[in-house]
Amino acid sequence: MGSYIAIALFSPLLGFTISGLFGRFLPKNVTGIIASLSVFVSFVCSIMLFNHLHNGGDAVKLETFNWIAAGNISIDFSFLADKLSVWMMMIITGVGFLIHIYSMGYMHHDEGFYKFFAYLNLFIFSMLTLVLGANYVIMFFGWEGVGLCSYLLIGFWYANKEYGYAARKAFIMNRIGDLGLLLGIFMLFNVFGTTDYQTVFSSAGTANSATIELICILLFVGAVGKSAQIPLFTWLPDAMAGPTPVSALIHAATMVTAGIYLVARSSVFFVSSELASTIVLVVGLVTAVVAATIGLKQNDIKKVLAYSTVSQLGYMFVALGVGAYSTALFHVTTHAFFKALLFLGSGSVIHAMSGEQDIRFMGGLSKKLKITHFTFLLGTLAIAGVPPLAGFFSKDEILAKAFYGNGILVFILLAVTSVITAVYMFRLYFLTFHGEFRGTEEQKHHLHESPSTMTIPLIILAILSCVGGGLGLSSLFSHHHFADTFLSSVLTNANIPHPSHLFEIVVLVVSVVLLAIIILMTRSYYTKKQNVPTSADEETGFGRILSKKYYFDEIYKTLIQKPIEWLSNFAHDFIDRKFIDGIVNISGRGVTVCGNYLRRVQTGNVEFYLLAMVVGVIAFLIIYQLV
Amino acid sequence: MPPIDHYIWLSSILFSIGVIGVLIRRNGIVLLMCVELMLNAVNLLFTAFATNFQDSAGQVFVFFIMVVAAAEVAVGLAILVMIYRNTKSVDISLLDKLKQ
Amino acid sequence: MKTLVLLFISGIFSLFGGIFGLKKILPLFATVALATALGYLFYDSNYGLENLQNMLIFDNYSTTFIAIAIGSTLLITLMSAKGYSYNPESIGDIIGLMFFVLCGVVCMVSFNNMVMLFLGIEIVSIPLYVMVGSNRNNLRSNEAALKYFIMGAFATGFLLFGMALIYGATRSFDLDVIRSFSATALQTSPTYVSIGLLFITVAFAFKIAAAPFHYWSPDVYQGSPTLVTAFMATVVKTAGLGAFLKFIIYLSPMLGSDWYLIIAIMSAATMLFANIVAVMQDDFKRMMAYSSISHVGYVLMALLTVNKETQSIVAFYLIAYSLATIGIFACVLLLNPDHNKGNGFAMFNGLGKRSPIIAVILTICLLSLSGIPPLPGFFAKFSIFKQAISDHLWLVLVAICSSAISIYYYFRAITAMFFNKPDETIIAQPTDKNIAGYVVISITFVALLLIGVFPQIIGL
Amino acid sequence: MVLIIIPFIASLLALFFKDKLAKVLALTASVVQLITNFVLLSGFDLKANAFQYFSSYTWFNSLGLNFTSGIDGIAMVMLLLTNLASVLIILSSWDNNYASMTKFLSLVLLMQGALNGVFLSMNGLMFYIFWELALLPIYFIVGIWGGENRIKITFKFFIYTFLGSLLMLLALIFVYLHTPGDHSFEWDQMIIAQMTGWESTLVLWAFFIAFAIKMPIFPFHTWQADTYSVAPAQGTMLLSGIMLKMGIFGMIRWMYPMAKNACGCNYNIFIILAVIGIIYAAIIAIKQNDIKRVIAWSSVSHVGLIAAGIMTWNKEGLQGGILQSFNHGINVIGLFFIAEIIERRLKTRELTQMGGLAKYSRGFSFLFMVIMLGSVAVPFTNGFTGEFLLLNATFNYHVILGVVSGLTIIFCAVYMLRVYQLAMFGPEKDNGIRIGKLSWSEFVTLGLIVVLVLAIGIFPNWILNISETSVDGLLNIMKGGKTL
Repeated sequence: MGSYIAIALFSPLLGFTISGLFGRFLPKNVTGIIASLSVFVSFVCSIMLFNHLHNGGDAVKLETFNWIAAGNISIDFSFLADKLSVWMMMIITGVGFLIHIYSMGYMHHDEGFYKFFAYLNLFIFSMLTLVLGANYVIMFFGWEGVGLCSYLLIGFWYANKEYGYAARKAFIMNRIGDLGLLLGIFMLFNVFGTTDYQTVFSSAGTANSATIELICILLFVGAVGKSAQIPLFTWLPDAMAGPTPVSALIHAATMVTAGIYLVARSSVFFVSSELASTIVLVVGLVTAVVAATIGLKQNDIKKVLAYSTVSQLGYMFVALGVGAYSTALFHVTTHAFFKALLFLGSGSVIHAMSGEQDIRFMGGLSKKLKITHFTFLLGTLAIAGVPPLAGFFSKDEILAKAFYGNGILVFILLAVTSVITAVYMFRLYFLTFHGEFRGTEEQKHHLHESPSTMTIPLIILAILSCVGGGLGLSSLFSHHHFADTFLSSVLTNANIPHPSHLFEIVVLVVSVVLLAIIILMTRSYYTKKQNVPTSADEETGFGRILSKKYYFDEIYKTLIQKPIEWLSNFAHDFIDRKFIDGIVNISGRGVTVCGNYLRRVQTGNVEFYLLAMVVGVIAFLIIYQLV
Repeated sequence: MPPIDHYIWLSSILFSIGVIGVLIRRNGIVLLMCVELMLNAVNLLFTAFATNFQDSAGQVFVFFIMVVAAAEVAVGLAILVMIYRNTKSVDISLLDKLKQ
Repeated sequence: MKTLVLLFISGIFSLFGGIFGLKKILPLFATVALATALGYLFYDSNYGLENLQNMLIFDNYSTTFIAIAIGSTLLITLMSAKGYSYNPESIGDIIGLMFFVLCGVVCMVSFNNMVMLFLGIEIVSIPLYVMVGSNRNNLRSNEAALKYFIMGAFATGFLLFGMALIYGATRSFDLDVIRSFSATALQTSPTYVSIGLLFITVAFAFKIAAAPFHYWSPDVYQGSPTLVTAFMATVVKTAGLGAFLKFIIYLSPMLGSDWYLIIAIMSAATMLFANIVAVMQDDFKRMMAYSSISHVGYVLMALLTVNKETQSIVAFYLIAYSLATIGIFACVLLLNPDHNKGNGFAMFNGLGKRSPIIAVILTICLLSLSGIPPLPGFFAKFSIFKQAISDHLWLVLVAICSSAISIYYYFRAITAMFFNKPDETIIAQPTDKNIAGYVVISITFVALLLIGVFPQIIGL
Repeated sequence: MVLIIIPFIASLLALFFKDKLAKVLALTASVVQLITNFVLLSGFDLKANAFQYFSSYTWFNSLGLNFTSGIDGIAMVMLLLTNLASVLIILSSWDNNYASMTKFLSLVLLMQGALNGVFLSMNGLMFYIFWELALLPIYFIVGIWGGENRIKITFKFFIYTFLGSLLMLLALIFVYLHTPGDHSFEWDQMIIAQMTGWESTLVLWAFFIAFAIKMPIFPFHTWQADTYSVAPAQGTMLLSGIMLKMGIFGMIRWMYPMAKNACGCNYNIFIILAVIGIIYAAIIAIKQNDIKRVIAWSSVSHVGLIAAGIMTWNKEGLQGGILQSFNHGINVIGLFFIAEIIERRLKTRELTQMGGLAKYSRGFSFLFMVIMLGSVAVPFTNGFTGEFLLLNATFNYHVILGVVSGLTIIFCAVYMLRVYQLAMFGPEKDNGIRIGKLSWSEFVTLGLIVVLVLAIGIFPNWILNISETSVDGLLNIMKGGKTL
């Protein structure tokens, strides 16, 4: 079984090396196919592992070699495929594979084609190490690896200055999180002497609770960075600078869920630590609301999706916060499906619009882009939570858990958020696909459906986002909650009572009704009345604040970036040059100055010399007598 | 003979006079004379001690000193002459070219 | 003894040689004579010590210092072929005087009797007055001579007064007797002893140019012909220090802690003053004067603790110092043979390009003086620090600071040689005809490196 | 022994050749040197807690100066670095045509020899001698081949460091005077010197200042940025890549055992200084526009971390420190060489003058990327393993210090990415100057460095194992246990 892990890890790495080194000599299709195949291979492996575990096999461990050994620190380069890891593997490789296929079409005209695929493969490799690592350090290695890949891919079109900055921003914000994670790992070393999952978790009880709290918080800081939660979420929307498949794969389906994975992985600790869980809950909740509201006022198709991603991640963290870890992962899965679908859909739209991303210049695309339109619609419905699509079940479950686990307030806020979600998603949908076309003539003339390499993944994902809910049918429909039962062995869920049927029904009905209303309203507003959102600057009142994203970037700029830059200049020009170096130089110059004065003593006048001699003699006589 | 201390005081005074002379006079020749005064003070001291100890070595030393002093003066005068030839003066305070 | 006689005779000979037009061969003769003297010296030393009625004692100690002095003179005469160009007709006299000075040196470092010390000092001094002034028509040379003379005579006065007082306290000039009497002398007539010692010390301090009695030396070094400067900076200093050390060794029972304190103060003052002032000098020869003063300061540190090693430490220091100094002056002489050009640092500009050999050798000498390992200068300094650190830590700290300062001016020359562009105004082009000069500098070069890598070879 | 002699001879020989030949000679010499080093390594017993290849010859008896040389694990790592780096440096100078290249190369070789001497010497005085000897060549290299107003800067650099080493000399003599029996400068005698806590505190400070100036640790760093930026590329590499390690090595081998009776509280001060230095330098690096200056400051920051980690004096810290000094040597040489390559093409080091270089130089941008990541300490590059251990050590020493020094991984990312972005990304400057293809020497040099970066990133134990036993031994000495 261990060999499957090895293959799963190795094949993307191989793909990376091939397309990285020889990519420029191979024809594009070959590169693409090699890359996709390599991912497919690891997908197959993960299926194998999945079967193995599903049939009651126990976790597979792969020991390779001792990576770092110094004193008490000894880190093995080993991997562990338990149910959680494999669950993530499935998503990563599965969605990853589809997106590879898609990219073959999407990136076809780009001269960095092979580089793109090399990076993608590298990403898959790192992501797999992240989820498969058998201890926190290996996970950290994957963690940084994916961060790097996202940096590379966001800055893929480096010729554009803005994109470069976006990439840097992403990397640095992640780094801030990473510091927290790293410190957490040090704490673990400090407490348990190792970071190997099995040992650490088995001895989790031994450590005192305060330490555990601290560890959890530190780990969560890492999660916040990676999963774009408040306050470190601003990088994700900017990350949309990258090619759309990247946004789909990294910034929607997989990488950003690493934070969820981390917390879920450490569920043993989090369950036992009140404070940390509360923090997780609050952060998640706030993020969900804030991001959703911002999403209302965005005009860039990808930005809207980005903010919705942030808000959905917030959802997941809420779930984690209340201790429903398997629920969170369930939502991760469904979200991976429909969000990937939506992004790819938007990608195909952008493809058709030849690079245009602003929905104010779109509209009425449903006629030209049939498949895209249909799949996108499905995605929208799914995320809006229309039963029986995937989104409904996962969201509904989170709501339920929140309600029973944490009370009414959280529940209400989440409900509101999901309403908002529906609003901005349909706004997006209608503005894009219905009404009159608002783009330029030659754009209109150029409109076309994307090639099959792009549409097929769309279709598959659409299907998945329809049936994905099956992984976790709520107790209303079936007594077998697959995700829960599968994962419960590795996740220690807080025991939250199952929602009553009444509650289920109420939620179901209410949500259907609400959605219906929302759809009609948005449709009438944007399609019938042909309202077109204005640009951020023309907005007024609260709308302006929203469209300016609550001025987060500006605040950070003034509160953090500017001061540091000022400090840097100050430290260099004043403290260093003037003060420290000044002291050094003065002590140097002092000598020359003294020399200059003492030199005068040597008047060249012999009388003075004689006098000096006599004075010297007398002085010595005095010393001689006194001492 | 009177106690040795008197001689010591005397010669010390002479010596000091010589020193002061060297310090305050500028004329090269006078300077030489002052130096001679110092040396003679020493001579006096030596002889005094010698007679006091009934020891000849001291007196012998005096002769050495005289000889050396003579030689010194010879050289000194020569140098002064040389300088006079170049500067038409024996005022030592004029000689301060060497300095920085 | 034989050495002394030989030196004296050859002195006479070269005086007459100067008169009877043998000027051509004189430098050669001098070289040979010195070499022979050196040979004799070592030859004699095999027969153990030689005692002349307790006036002079030629023992291992004196042999060492005489050897250093004669060796330095040998090198100087070698390089001096061009050195007399400032007044060629009196070459005989100068060489003769040089020999007489050497006689004085011999007396100074092997004296066992105050008389011999006095005579030795005078025999050294009087010819030197003449040599300094030997560049007759150069006013600077005259001035130097006069200054040196007046102050020298002045110092002699103090020396004699001191001797008189010591004599008064101990009734003898013989060092052994004085030593044996010291105990009684100290309680019968302490004042004589203390003041006498002090005056003698002052005289020595004057000879070796230690602060505050050093004022003459920068002027004199700058004013007198390069050749003479080199001679004074090496031979005379060696003699002075040798004599002083011997004096201290003999009279150590008389020397109280306060006396040592004075020496310590002197050495600190010397090091600091000399180094700091040297930083601001623009005339290279003058800078060298200060540097030599500062080195005296280091040696004084060694004199503070007299034990069986002190002699060899001082000797080693003097060797290292003399070699480097002679090398430097030789280079200066090569660059600026007839003293018409100024000796500013500018004369080194771009030397690294113009004549790399001189540049490299000069650099090595300077490095050795500044005490950069593994050159002899370092070992010399180091051994002194090592000896002094245990009971004069503060002094060692001063020494360390001042040697850090000394880097400043030594490297100023090096910088000029390698980093500066040669400027056309003062282009001191080395005269390549002067083979002897090159021989000398290469000898110093090799010697420095050898001693640096195998310090054992000089058997100290 | 051989390690010292080869380069000296070679440096002499090199003087007698024309430029091209001299290059070949120098390169072969350094390669031979490296091979010798590997031979020694192969014969090196990793498990033996002792100084191997031990040899001792009298040099200057009356001073207690013996030519005593021996290699333990720590020294072995440093030697490897030195000789590896020398090969890289000489290789990197292949395309430079300085005036009188032969002198230049011979100085580099001389330097290499001296550095080997420093790491080999087991005699305090010998250590000092080679320490000073290593200073001279770099003085001339910087002074002769340096950039504008080099004279002032070199002067300052030299006097500053010289003062430091004089202090060290003082400390050495002081320890010497407290060695048992008739005194000796031999290392194994000096570490058992009997000193009161107060005395050894003095010694400690003297050593610390000397080494702090060399490394340099805040606030003794002011000579560094100027010197680095004015020095010729190879000079900078020598300074930052190897010379700085003399300080680290000195701390481990000399300062720590000599002053073992000193109060540990001093180390708190040192570590705090080091940590201040980390952040201080990093913050300054953020706004620098001269690419060499950025690297210089980053090097201050990294060294601060190394020093802090080492001075926690626990095994992780020491191991990490040693490993990281090796890595830092490799990385910083790589970075400076990259700066040099860019300067060769663009004739400027101003980041503002660059941009879009990535477009026409894929290979270069890849190599640059990897090396940069190495210094940003991304996992699987050598930087990570070292910094991981160091930060961990610092964190365990004191939480706050750990957190503060942890900030370096953020700042480092900030300024390194800034450099990379400004240089490589963005629209192409219209001056039409491009990196184009690398010459073979450039390519080989960078290639080697990249290989090392990745290899050590994956198998750090290769280095760690070499030094492990000796580190144990050292810590054992400090516990007052028996000496080696």
